[in-house]
Amino acid sequence: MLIKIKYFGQIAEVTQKEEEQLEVSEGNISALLNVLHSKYDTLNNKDFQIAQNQELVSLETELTGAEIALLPPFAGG
Amino acid sequence: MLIKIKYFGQIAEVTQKEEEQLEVSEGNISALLNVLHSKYDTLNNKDFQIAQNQELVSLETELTGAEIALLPPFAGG
Amino acid sequence: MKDKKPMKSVFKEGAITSEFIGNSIYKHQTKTSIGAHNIFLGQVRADEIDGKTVSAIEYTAYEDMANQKFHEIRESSFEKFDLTCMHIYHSLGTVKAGEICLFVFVSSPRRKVVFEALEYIVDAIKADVPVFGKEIFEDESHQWKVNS
Amino acid sequence: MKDKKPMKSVFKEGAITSEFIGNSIYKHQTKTSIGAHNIFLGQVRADEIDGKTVSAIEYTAYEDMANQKFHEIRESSFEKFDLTCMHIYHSLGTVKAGEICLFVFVSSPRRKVVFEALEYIVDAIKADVPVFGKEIFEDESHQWKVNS
Repeated sequence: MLIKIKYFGQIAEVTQKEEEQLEVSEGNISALLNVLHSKYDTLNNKDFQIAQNQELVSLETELTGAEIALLPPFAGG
Repeated sequence: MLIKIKYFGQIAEVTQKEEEQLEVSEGNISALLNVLHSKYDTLNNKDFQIAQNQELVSLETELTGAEIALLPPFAGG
Repeated sequence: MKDKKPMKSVFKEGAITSEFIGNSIYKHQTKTSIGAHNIFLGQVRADEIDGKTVSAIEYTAYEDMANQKFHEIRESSFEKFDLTCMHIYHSLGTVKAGEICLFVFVSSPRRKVVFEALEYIVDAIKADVPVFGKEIFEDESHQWKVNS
Repeated sequence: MKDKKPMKSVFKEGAITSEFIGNSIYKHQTKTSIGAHNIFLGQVRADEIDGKTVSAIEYTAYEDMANQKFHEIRESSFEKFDLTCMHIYHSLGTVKAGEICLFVFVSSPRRKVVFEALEYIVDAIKADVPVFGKEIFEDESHQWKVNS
């Protein structure tokens, strides 16, 4: 399926882009992360959480096709 | 000794004045209060604390000749 | 950076305006070690009591003792909390319903500190400072306010 | 009296000015059931890190999710606390050292409520809202801010 992925803060510095569309097989977040780690090799040094459809999810969560976001540590306020 | 006494808020409504000088014998706050109660007969319905030299004192505190104030409940803020 | 002047009066005649508060915030923008401000504002409520509505509070104070108490609160706050600045203003005279009668402003590098300090200061003001409030009703009768 | 609009954006481009804050206070003076306001302001600190000084923070956010989180914080605050009003504004883009990047404003008839509510809200914003801060040093290098 085609998934829209958004990158923020220092993660966007690693990916050199703020978003992209990726064609991935069905599976869970962990599987998607494997794809991203092989695409961006400095990503594994970085601390981030993952949101799917604007909710934080775990590695075991199944991909739904909704928007994914890689969120570095929050710094609001 | 001659003591300056200040009245505030609803106490000043009872005494009809904001301050006065009274000649009183040596003694404690309680003795002074007896004088005031006989002078202002509605004073005993009222809730107040007493300050001597700007510090709250108890009935047993000795009069020093410093300024006395009758302070109704605080309502700051 | 500590803004710790001795014994200035905190009393202001009449209501404390939003312009005054805004300007006070503005003045702190040169203090770049501050990361968090916390502001408490006391506003006069149009309470309804036995069918009558409060239209204003008339504040009086035992001013010398009150300024002494404010000073003690200030000293103990700087001792207890890592504050960069602290300001207190309280109205005297008439403050109408909806207007502001108390403005307490604390600033610190960190946010935890300002929350603790502000509540401590406001509670101390309510408990320890000899300020008196005459609640004036719309029919010009009155009653005396008591802090709860 | 409850001022509970759904899902308005809390983001503002650039710093939040003291005039804006003063004006926001002014607008609450018609709400005469309010007795206590509590305001939190986050200000950008000129922190010194390894000999370099922060001159500004550049804020970005995952805006849709952030507005959703702000909305949830708003809903749960009105559920937990007896608030009359609540307003949150957060900067996006560049905010210089000394300028204000976060403005949280709660109002209630009673003071205890505003202290509890404000700390709850500010803590929730820091923990749950996807906002990112790039600390820009005077030499134009940068590092990424992390809330502690």
